[in-house]
Amino acid sequence: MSTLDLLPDPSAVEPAEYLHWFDVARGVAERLRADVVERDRANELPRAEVELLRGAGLLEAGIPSEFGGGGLPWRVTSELVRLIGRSDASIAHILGYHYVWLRYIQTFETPQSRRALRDTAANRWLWASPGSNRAVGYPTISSRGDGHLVHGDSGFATGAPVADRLFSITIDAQTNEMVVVTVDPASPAVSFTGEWDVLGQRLSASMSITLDQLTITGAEVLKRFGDVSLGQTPRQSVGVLHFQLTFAILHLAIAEGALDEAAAYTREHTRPALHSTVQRGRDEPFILNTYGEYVASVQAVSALVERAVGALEWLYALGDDATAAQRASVAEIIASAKVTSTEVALTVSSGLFELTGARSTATQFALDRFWRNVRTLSLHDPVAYKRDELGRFFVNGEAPVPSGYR
Amino acid sequence: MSTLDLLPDPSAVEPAEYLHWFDVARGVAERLRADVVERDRANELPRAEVELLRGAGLLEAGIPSEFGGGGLPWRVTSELVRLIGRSDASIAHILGYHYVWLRYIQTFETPQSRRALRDTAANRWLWASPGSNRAVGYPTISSRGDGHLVHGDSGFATGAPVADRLFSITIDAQTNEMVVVTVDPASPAVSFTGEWDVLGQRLSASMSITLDQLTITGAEVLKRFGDVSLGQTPRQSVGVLHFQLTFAILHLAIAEGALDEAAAYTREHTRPALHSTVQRGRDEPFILNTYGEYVASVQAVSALVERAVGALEWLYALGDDATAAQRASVAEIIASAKVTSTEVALTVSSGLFELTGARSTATQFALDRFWRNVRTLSLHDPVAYKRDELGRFFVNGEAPVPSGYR
Amino acid sequence: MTQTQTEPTNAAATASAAATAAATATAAATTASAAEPRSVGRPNSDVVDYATLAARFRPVFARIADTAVERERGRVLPHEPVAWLREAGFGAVRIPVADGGSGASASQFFELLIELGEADSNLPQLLRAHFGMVEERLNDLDSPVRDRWLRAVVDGAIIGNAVTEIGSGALGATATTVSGDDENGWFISGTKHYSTGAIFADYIAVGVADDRGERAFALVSARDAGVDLVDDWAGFGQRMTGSGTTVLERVPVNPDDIFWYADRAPNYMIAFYQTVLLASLAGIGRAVVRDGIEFVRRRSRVFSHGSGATAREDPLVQQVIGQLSGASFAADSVVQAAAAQFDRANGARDADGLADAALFDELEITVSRAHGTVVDTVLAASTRLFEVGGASSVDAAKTLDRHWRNARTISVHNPGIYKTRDVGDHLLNGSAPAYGWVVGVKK
Amino acid sequence: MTQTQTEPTNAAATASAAATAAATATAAATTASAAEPRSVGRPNSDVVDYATLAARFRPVFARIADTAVERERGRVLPHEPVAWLREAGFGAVRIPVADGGSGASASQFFELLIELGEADSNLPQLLRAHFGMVEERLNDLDSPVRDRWLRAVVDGAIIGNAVTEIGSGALGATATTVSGDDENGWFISGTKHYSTGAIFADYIAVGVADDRGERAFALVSARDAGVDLVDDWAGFGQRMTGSGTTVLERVPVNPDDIFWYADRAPNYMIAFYQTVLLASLAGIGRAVVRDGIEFVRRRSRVFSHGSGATAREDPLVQQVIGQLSGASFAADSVVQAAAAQFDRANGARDADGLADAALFDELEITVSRAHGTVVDTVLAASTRLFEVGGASSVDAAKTLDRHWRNARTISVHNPGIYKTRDVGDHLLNGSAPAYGWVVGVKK
Repeated sequence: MSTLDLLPDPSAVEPAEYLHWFDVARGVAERLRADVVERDRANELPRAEVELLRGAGLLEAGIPSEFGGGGLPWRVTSELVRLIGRSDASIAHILGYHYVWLRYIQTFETPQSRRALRDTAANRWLWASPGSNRAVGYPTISSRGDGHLVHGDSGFATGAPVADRLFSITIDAQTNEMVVVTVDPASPAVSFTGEWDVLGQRLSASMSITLDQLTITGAEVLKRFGDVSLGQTPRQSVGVLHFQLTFAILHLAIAEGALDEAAAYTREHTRPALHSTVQRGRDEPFILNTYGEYVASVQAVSALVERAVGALEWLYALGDDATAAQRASVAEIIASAKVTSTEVALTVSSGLFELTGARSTATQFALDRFWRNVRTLSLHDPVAYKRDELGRFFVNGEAPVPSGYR
Repeated sequence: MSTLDLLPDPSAVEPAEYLHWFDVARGVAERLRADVVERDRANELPRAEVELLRGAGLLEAGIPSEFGGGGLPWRVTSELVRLIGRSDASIAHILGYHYVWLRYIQTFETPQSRRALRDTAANRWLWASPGSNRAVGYPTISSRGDGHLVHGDSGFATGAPVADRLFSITIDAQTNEMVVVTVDPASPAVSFTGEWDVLGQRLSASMSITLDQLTITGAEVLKRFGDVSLGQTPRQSVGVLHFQLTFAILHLAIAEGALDEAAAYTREHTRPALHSTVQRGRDEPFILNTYGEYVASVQAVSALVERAVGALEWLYALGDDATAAQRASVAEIIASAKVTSTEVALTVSSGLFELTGARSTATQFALDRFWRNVRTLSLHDPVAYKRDELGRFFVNGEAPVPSGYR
Repeated sequence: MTQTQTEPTNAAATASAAATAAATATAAATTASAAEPRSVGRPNSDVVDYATLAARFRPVFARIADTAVERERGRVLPHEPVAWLREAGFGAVRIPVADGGSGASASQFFELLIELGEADSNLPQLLRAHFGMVEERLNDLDSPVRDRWLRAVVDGAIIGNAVTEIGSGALGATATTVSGDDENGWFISGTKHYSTGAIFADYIAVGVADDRGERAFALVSARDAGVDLVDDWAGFGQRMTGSGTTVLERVPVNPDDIFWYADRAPNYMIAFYQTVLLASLAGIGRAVVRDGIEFVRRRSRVFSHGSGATAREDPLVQQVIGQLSGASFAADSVVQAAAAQFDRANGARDADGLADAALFDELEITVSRAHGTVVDTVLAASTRLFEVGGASSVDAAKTLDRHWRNARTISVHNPGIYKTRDVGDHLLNGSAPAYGWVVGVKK
Repeated sequence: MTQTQTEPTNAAATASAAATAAATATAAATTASAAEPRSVGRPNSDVVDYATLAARFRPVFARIADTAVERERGRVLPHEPVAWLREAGFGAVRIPVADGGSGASASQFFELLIELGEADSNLPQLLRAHFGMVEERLNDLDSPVRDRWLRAVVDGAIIGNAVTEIGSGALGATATTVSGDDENGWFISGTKHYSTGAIFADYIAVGVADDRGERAFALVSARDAGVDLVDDWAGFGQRMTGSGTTVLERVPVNPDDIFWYADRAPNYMIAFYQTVLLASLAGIGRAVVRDGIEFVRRRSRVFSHGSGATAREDPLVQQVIGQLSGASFAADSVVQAAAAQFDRANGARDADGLADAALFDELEITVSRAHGTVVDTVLAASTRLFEVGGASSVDAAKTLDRHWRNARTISVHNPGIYKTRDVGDHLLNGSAPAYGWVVGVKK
């Protein structure tokens, strides 16, 4: 990732094709940045924003060429998420989840999953799904005539109200198998509830999904895994690691966006104090020192995220050969990325005001959005439990048991 | 570097030849660890330790095969320094500097520098040198008959009293050129002064060197650079970046060593408090949480150091093609590594006692040595000025002017 | 406060009228009162015990706390809370009992301010100029002007400020002018921004300069037709401090009410203004603990990884609450320690109320030493608050983020980075403190 | 202290002899003094002003500070400083004036302890058991035993401890036994580790259990032939606290001097012992500022990148000093705020010296709230100290690292991680504090 860093690594070279996509993402980010403050305040569903992603070709960019997509590896699509996340972490969140699902179902290798990829590329669909479901359990699936009946609360889902298709994890009532299905959100059996009026990530369109006696066809059953009570295989449970890492990427993007905006503000507006020895705020040693500290911390997180992305790609590539120990090793690198990215993003997004000054708290600059976004995002699952998981692995060699959060 | 991490990255694979050298370094580290506490207390010159390095073949490991060395790239020798630094940061410091000089003079491409490499490989010499010289200036060099006369204080040098050969930067009294020469420390014109009794890095044998009318031959002049008042080229000033990065590697190694030792202590000795809900200290959630936090932070530093090592190798490879802008970009990645490694190593080495408990403060465990070492090492040049440099680069685009410290 | 009002919503208007009458009274009135016993030229010391003082104001603080979230949601300006405080005599809390106030010592006053800040951190900040102007008058030598203003405050007057100018040239210059002559009167014209509290006030302390560039604070009536108060403050925090724009157009001013910087004796006012902000932050620290506890107690859902049966039994949740509590304790302790120094400085004055300037230097340094801890602990706590539990803490309706937004806004009011350096310079080189963080210049 | 000694090196022995005589005196002596006025069964409140108290002890503190580096370099046990303190009556500083002490309130005592800790942090810790035992006696109801011990301390007796055992089975069990009968006498046998202060003491407070497992503290003479004190403490910090091994072999004990846990009324002793450590840490915080300033002032060499002409003019160096100073202010303020609670708790006792246990719970929680800030700020400052300047700060001869080593050693004495949780549990669930951090068990 290091070509995109706040301190770009000149030794890292990307193919021209990828550079093209980075420019596309930058263009989208620039447009999103132009009115992010107003949109944040308005708290509407991000329909126009999704059209922007669609129009730019970003929705199919990560689908392999054989299915008609852009063929970008996930390492590269994660950079697109990062670039957009610097300007609008909500929209990046929606896009990041979309990429996770499209990458995850590539591991299914079923006719249905292949068709889903093809259809998505052809129709430029946006996908969404509840990532996990601790509170309400999963909906059940059971046979009904030629097809299946899905019923139950599907939990909280980012982007679902603006998605074209939903993935849903269900549990077979008879066999206790985990079954991944697709759902058309336009179906009358699908309803969204909850009011998403929160302090950050306000444009991420997160609502709860209820599936009320939804009938689906066999073509909509993407993958049937084993009995959930027997635990998940590494291949089956790779998706959750991908979600976890997406959080780290978003935290990183927020920290980078905060520093970019802060530095722009400092350069343009920040004045030295009455008794400073310099003429411009941007020359103030105390301000520069803290920028140095923040930039260094963000670089470290970026390098760790880069490592985690590579490790996850490798785990994906192993497929069925992946061992539980290998999964655990990758999981803990990702956990480290999540822990450090949370800390650094919170520190930077709160501390930046020391570098910009009192007037930067005016709502017109909306510099508080970075803190609001990372504070909201980082509560997805408690970072204290991530640290616990990491401590147990390091001190006692305990591998995390795959679940909705690890 | 990630195969050697506290959380090894399973996706990183190293050739068998490198794995062999890692084992060699681990063996040396293990032997150094066995009596590091006693040696630290005794504060003698590390002659036996240097013999251990020599005997293991570590002194010539980084010299290209064409000159009779082990042919390891610097990326790999930096890992050897790291492995040894976890057990004994003083000896790793001496070895790290040795590798820096041997790498740096490979860029000289003079008959003299080639011969120095060959002689070093053949004789398994240890090299040392004052890294920089802010207080006393550089010794002067002037022609005298067939050879040259070198005179002056050469400043503070780690490892010099136990080295076989010294590098010295001198200034030509006539031309103001920077001239790198080699010095035989056994010469009566060379004297060491100063008593190295400090709170950390006690075995790094750091003393001041004075060259009193030393006569050297033309064969001992390794390289003649341009007039120093005209500034340094990127190629000429790459060495200082290498020194800076070596500090980051040593800080990282100390942090890793501290966590390794702390975890071993926790597993073996730490008891839960009177009113804890668990039976063993190693199961205490609060202890595990802090381990998780520390391990995550160290991972981030490790990933950043890895990136910096790669960037520096790239800059070395550019040689004369390197631009000032490229050097600056690499310099700031290294500065980030230095800043974050300082912070994390200080935090971990001081905080570990919360994880081990009151009795771990007994001198027999010497767990304070990590803090003492990193506290000493990190004062080489003030981290506040590194942050300043980084802030200026990020906010204002100011590239650091090459000097003894950046 | 001698008036009693049963209708809080009318209290403000009535009290204001009384205050205006008092403040515009001529020297005759103040001369008449000269025989009364009162403290002379020095801020009073401790005359009442804290429990008694607090008991008087806590019911008001409780009402303010109960309505704080409602105001935050609708951005309702706290005219009512200001009226409640006025009615309870809080504006005169620092004025000696003999002069009609509550006689709180400086440290008692700041402790009350922490309590008020816990209830709603907008309030102590919007009253900052008020308490500053009262303190300045308490620091005055005995004079008719001093008496007149203290009486006005005892009668319910509230003072706001209008100091900051934007883009008006060099640092430290003032474009708002006072001009005129004794015959035709003196008038003030200019535009001010961030006029904290002015919108709630009966009087406004305006930073002015005369045609020679001599600077002063002038107290003018907020009701004058030439005063236009605009509620255009749009910061993300401390949203209800009414820190909007004030346009003054030939606003008349009593020349006695122009307080020239050049006439000022050494004083601790800069430190005082800063400590008001630190007390507001400490109040936020307490509110964070309060809201954290309440949030956990109400939570039924436990995160699946949690080690306790309920959230309140989860050791990691308990740890977060303990950390918040420790942070609040630190902020409280540091503010209290700084506040106690005001009492000590006042106790060291001579009979005329004068004191060695070194004492004020020391106080200024003390408050700068306090700054970093209060800011760091309260900000960190207001961020960590959310780690007590689930994602529902981010519901906009709960406005739990207001603590961070408010703390962040208060804490950048003055640049902490310079304060730390200033302390170091003083300790290393004996340099006098920089002052000038807030308003005015050092004499 | 009524004795005056001109030979400090002999003072210890002489005072000890006097103290031993006093403490072994029979009930006759204590009865004789019953008619004298004295505080009854309660720790005294503030009877002297702090400046007067401090003036008395500061010359001794200064001597201790002047010789601290020398002791650190040679690991010289501070027998002389203990003698100086004894001679100045510091051991009796908390004892009411009427009983022959200095009458310091608890908060004054802790403030003095911060000053002593600034001079040499070994001293407050090595006297911790002493002051604890004195405080316990002050907390006793009026009794001949109480009187006898207070007199002994006034006469110069110093008390150390012998509490911790190693590897002796279950947590909370005690292998050191007290046994015997009234006819043949009672004796104590066992081995203790980390016996802080014992090597300097006239008496040792030994943690014991009888054959039914009932636990107690017993005060025995340190001079008894059955007591073997070994100076084998080898920690990297607080190296001169004499926290070595104590072997007791049939050491006789007066049964009146066995203080059974079961007989204890609710008290604040756990908090008291903890606050002694926090005060020691705050003292280190001050020493760090002092040494940082001195180091910078003496530096001539400026780092090449530095922005000032001399180190003391370098803004980044000034910033570090300012940060150290802010940290020290925070530690001081937090300790002072906690210490003030002891005074409040004592003030709330009834005429018999008894108080509601809830008051002590509150105090215990307060001290736990204080813990994290004091530890974090002082530790961070003792690490940052070195950033004031060049590499010469790491010279072993300067022993600037002792501040970190000492702070680190003191601060792990009790596990901070549990304290934070305990505060959270208390606030969320109203749970009683865990107590038991230090010694003893909660009744």
